[in-house]
Amino acid sequence: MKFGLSEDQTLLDATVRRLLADQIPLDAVRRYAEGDGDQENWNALCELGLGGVLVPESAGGLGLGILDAAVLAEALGYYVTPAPFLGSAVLFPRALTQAGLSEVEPWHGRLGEALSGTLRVGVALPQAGGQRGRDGVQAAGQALSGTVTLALDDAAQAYLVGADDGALWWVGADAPGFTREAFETVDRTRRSVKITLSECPATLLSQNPAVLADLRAVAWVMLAADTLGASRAMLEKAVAYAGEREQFNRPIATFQAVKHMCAEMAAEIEPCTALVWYAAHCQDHLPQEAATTAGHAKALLGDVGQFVAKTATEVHGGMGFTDLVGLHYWFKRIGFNRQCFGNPQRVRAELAELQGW
Amino acid sequence: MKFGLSEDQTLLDATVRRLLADQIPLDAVRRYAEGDGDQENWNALCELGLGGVLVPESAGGLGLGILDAAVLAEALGYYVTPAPFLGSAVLFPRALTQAGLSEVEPWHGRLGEALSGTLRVGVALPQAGGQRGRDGVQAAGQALSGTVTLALDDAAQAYLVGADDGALWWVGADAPGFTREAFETVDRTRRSVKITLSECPATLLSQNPAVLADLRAVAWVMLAADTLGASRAMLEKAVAYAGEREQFNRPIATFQAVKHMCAEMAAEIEPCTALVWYAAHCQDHLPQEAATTAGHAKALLGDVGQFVAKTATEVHGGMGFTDLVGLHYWFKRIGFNRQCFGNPQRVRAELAELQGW
Amino acid sequence: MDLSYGPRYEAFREEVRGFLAQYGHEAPRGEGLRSEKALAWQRRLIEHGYAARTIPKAYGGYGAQPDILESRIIAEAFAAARVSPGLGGQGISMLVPTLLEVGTEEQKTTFIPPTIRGEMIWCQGYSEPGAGSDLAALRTSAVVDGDDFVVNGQKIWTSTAHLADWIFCLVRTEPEAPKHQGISFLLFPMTSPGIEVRPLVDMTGVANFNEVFFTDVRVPTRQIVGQRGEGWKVANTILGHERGSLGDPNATMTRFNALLELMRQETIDGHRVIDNPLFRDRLAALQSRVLAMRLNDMRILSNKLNGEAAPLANLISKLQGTELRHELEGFAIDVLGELGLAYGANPAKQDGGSWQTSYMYFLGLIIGGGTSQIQKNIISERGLGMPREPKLAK
Amino acid sequence: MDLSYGPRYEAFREEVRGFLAQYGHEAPRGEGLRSEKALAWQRRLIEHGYAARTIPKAYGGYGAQPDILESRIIAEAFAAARVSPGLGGQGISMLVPTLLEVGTEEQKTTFIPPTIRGEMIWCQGYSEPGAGSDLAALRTSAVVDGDDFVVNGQKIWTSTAHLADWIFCLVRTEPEAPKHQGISFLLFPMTSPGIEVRPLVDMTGVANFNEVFFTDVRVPTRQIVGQRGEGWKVANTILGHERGSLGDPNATMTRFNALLELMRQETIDGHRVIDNPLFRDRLAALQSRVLAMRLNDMRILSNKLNGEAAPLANLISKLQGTELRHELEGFAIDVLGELGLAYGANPAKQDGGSWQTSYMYFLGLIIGGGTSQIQKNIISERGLGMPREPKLAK
Repeated sequence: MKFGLSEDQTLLDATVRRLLADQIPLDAVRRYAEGDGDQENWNALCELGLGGVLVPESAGGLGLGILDAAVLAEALGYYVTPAPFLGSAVLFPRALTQAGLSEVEPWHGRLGEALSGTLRVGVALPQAGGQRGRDGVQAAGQALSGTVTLALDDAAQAYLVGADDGALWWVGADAPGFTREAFETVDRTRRSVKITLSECPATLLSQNPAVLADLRAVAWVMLAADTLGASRAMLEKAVAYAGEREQFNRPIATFQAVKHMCAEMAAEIEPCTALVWYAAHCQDHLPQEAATTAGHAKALLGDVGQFVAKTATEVHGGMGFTDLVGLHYWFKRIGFNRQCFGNPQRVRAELAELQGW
Repeated sequence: MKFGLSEDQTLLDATVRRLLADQIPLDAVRRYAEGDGDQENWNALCELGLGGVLVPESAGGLGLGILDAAVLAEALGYYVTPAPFLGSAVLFPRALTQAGLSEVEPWHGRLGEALSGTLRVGVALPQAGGQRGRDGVQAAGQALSGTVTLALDDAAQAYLVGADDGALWWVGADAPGFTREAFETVDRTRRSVKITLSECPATLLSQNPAVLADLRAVAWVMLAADTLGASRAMLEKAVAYAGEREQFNRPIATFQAVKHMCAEMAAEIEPCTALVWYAAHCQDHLPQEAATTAGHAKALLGDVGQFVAKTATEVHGGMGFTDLVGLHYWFKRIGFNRQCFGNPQRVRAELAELQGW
Repeated sequence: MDLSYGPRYEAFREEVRGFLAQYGHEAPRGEGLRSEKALAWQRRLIEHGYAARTIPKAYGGYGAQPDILESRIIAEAFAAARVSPGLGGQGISMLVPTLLEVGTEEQKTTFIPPTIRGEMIWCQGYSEPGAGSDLAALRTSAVVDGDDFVVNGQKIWTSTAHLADWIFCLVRTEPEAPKHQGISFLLFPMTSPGIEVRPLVDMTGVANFNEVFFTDVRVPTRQIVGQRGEGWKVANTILGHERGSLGDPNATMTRFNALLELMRQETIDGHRVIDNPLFRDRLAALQSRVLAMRLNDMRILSNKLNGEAAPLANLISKLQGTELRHELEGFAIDVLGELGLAYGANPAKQDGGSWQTSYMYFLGLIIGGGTSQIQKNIISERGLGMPREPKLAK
Repeated sequence: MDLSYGPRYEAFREEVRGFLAQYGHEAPRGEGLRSEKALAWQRRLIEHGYAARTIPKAYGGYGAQPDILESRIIAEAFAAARVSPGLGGQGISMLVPTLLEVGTEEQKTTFIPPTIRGEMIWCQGYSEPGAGSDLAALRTSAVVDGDDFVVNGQKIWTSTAHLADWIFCLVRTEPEAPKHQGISFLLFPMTSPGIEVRPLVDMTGVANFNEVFFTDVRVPTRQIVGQRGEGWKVANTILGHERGSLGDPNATMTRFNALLELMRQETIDGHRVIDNPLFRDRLAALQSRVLAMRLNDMRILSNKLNGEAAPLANLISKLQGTELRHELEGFAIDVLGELGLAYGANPAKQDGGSWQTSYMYFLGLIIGGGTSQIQKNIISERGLGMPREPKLAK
């Protein structure tokens, strides 16, 4: 019995974090925020295997599971790394596996391209966050029409598109009738787009709504893991800053108010670790708990992240409010994760439905 | 322009508090909690005029308004005083005034009895807290049948009863078909009853649902004021205890954590003062805001009171958990006020309705 | 991530279930501490190794090697079967491990066997009115007079004092020493002359605790555990054990299920409470936290098992567990509305009035066993490595 | 309780409304600080007594007696008419009252007239990187050299430094004195040699603030306000004014109404957000607190007017006002869901993206002007009379 990470997972985690710390430090994040691309980062990460974490070994990948992916997502969140990890490395291979297509061409080959970083796959799931206004996608024959206000990855060659009827489609970014425009958000560590489809030719991946539902659950776990990493980073930065910053002739870390703010953050974050691990584990091994645990992880991390983002910024005082130490990149990434694919209120409404309350 | 209490109100407040501190100290509360009656207390308070605060001068009362009554309610809450104030001194005269009956016999005479403390009038408003299960009262001709799970005052000679259709009735406790049994609650500073009516002869006070709605709003303000008083008492006790209690060779009041707990209580309580005053003022002077401000006062004090009750108990440490200092009487009275006639969730749902959201 | 206990342990679980099937009917159901039924059941449990499992045979135990999973399986199986897992109490949970660690051979043979059999009931004399969070400030004195200590002072929060045969007690024997170094750990009978026990009624209205007063109580000097002045160390060999169990996540999960059931049954204005989106949201939010705490507990178990460390997972569990439970109970009161106020002898009480009782009781647990403020100090210092408060000027 | 302002004041309100009807069209709409339109409007306002109302005529003001209700009526009428109430800024709000209190006659005649006319713009040099909550720890030095102080050091959070003509600045002139007694209050032009202004980008992405660096900046010694070493006292004559205005309850009420409107318009899955019971509850809960804070503000006004004291009502307003506003903005983001993430140049932004901006900006205000932690210290000490933290051992 072991509730926790395996030695391999711990090693993977350490390896990736070393790379992120060395090669994609905050300066690289800033450059991305100011307009640079993330392809170079992504190539470096793919060389380490991140692109292939979920790709079957037959296609050259690592053939690992969602828990491994969650470990990586947490590390990426910890370093607020710009990377198309969620779409290209998680949801794309997951979709193919779930749809039974991963050994079938052209998908088998495309998995190979994705794991090398050559092919980027974005994500457009309008059902995920609650359809607002005219958001939604309908199929007519092999063509899609509709709008997705917030889709992930502005540089993808293709997108996974969820239709209103629960089917999952593949749409090339160069397809006629496909347009995307920047959807600028408060989070500048990842770039989103608004997608408009006008009788746009597309390829059906699965008509089974369970496949789309699975993708949503996996996305929830990944966003939760990302927030977990970002939250832990903010707490560590707050503790470190409080140890250095002196006011009234003593480090502010010696003030009980500051200590208790940090303790409260730790107390909220720590149980989330176990929750995220377990939710990730369930996606591959306990299907009957997969959707609910994913929802719990997404909802709880949404709230805990918001609390930590605010509190850690407060511990940093004025410095936390500036751009100088870049703490706001974490704040905003957590804010993005909270809303993306359903905020806590929405996810909890789903949780109640899922459990037949 | 003056937002606050008049000199008369301040004087009334001080006079009543002096009486409460001297004549109805915690020992008297304990005796009531252990089974004594509250009639003697009530007589003393009526001698001071509490029973007649809302009774028109023509009937021998003080002819004052809801803000004056709220000042008194706050004082009673501050001292967790057992007294039938809400029913006998507030809702009864208010009901008669609203129903246009206060100058009419036998009501005019009964107001005189109420203000002297001879006549006690209880309150049974099943609509107020959300009807649960089979709670509710129906009229057939001049007789009432039904159940009110939680009615105020176990020693009243008569009750104001709200029927499901919004009419307000007067029922004698000695009427045939009237039964009451103790409804023991966690709050032992006031005793409640469960009332069952079986074709019980009654007197109609008003068929106008606006009268019943007005009573509910006034009751909300009074319960809010009671909680405000109890909360302020708990804060003051916490501050005093923290100043005396030493741990680690210093008063715990010098620990930042304890100071901040007290500061947070004060920060929550203080704006409630203005809110309760204003809500009370509206009942007599700004009818278009009367219901909403009453709801805001009831809902906010419900939440603030709960926070203060918990936090002040924590500041008292183990001593707060014992019966020794009696702090729990305040804790429980606040808990009672939170639920009675609608808890914050329920009141806020009403607030949304009232504002046509 | 491997959530199975493995075949050897599953076999053990079957063994426990077999025992429960065969003997479960013998277990007491509400019979008290000293009842023959409870004592017989305790002997039965020890005989099969389901109580005093790791206590050496020499001291009347079963003599098994400590095995965290076996203990967990026993606890789970007994809870699932709703069968009493035998006697608990501070004698068994705190004194016995302490004696095993630092007691003399004579103390072990004298005290452990009757204690684990439930024949000798103990209470704990640690807290004092002036020594709560700052326990080491305790002032109950013990002065040597011939072969005895003479004990004077007062203890509080002594939960089984009115039932106990003996007390294990912290006293100050070296008044001149620094405060942590002047304390000793004594054992003496509650029947000793000079002891007065007064029930301490708490906010729930029940006397769950007592105050204990000592006036010239004579205790033979050999009834000290450890050396004179080392009582603080002796008490701390096992003090940490107590905190984790306050706000137990499995009990909270059981309680959550009761709350869910309540919301399915209760109606407001003719609608089930569970159908109200506001209450659904609050319930789901609680569920997330209950689940996270239960998983955190599995992580703690796993870490113990695999010799891995995650200090924060342990350090936060008392703080979060008690606050969560208090909030859950308060939410149930809101669900019940006015009905939730029912208490005492009121026949309208739902679930035996337990929501109100637990709402208050868990506020007591937020305070007891190290207040939330002390917990936060500990989390920040031991968990996050933040500095202690600077020393004050004299 | 008397909520009417009385006939004399109602007449005054009519007078203000008349002015607005006649001249309102002259007011600037977005034109900047130094625009001719803004300056002309400012002169017009002073002429009629709607700006610089209580500044003596001798210094270019209108010369009216202070009257809290008149001021409030002017503010209310201008806000209702959505007409610019004239120029603000730290020169007008902080420096001018300070000079009136402690300035020399020469300083008053030199600085007040152009400042109130908007011709001389000021920035405030108080905070430093190492002196935030502990402002008195500031280290920018001013050393006398002949008839000048020579200033070296750095300021931060200097909001209009890039626009200002002059700065009022706290500097350390007596390095040997206890920290509160070594500070002086200087005035000097931002064009002085040796001043560098660097924009300070904040988390909203905008440079609302600056850092200001001083290298051998020469300031004539007569440009000191108050005596050498009394700068702390000088600054504190008016420092309290700043805090109350952070988290202004009337602005919060306006914002609440915008949120209500947003919830009426936004839909999720085809339903108006306002119809969702969960969001309705949260909105009503916010409304209770917004209302309470606005009434608390009326109480403060009334107390000033009637010479009554309710210190807590004032002391809590910064803490509660900024936290409430931050929470309100965050709730609006939840209402918008994914759309609430829109920012910067995104055309999908609702209300100009102001919900995200204000959510962050008000976190800044929770921190700025005395953090929430400092506020709680103040509330507990000055409001509740709790003791200060004991002195530390050296």
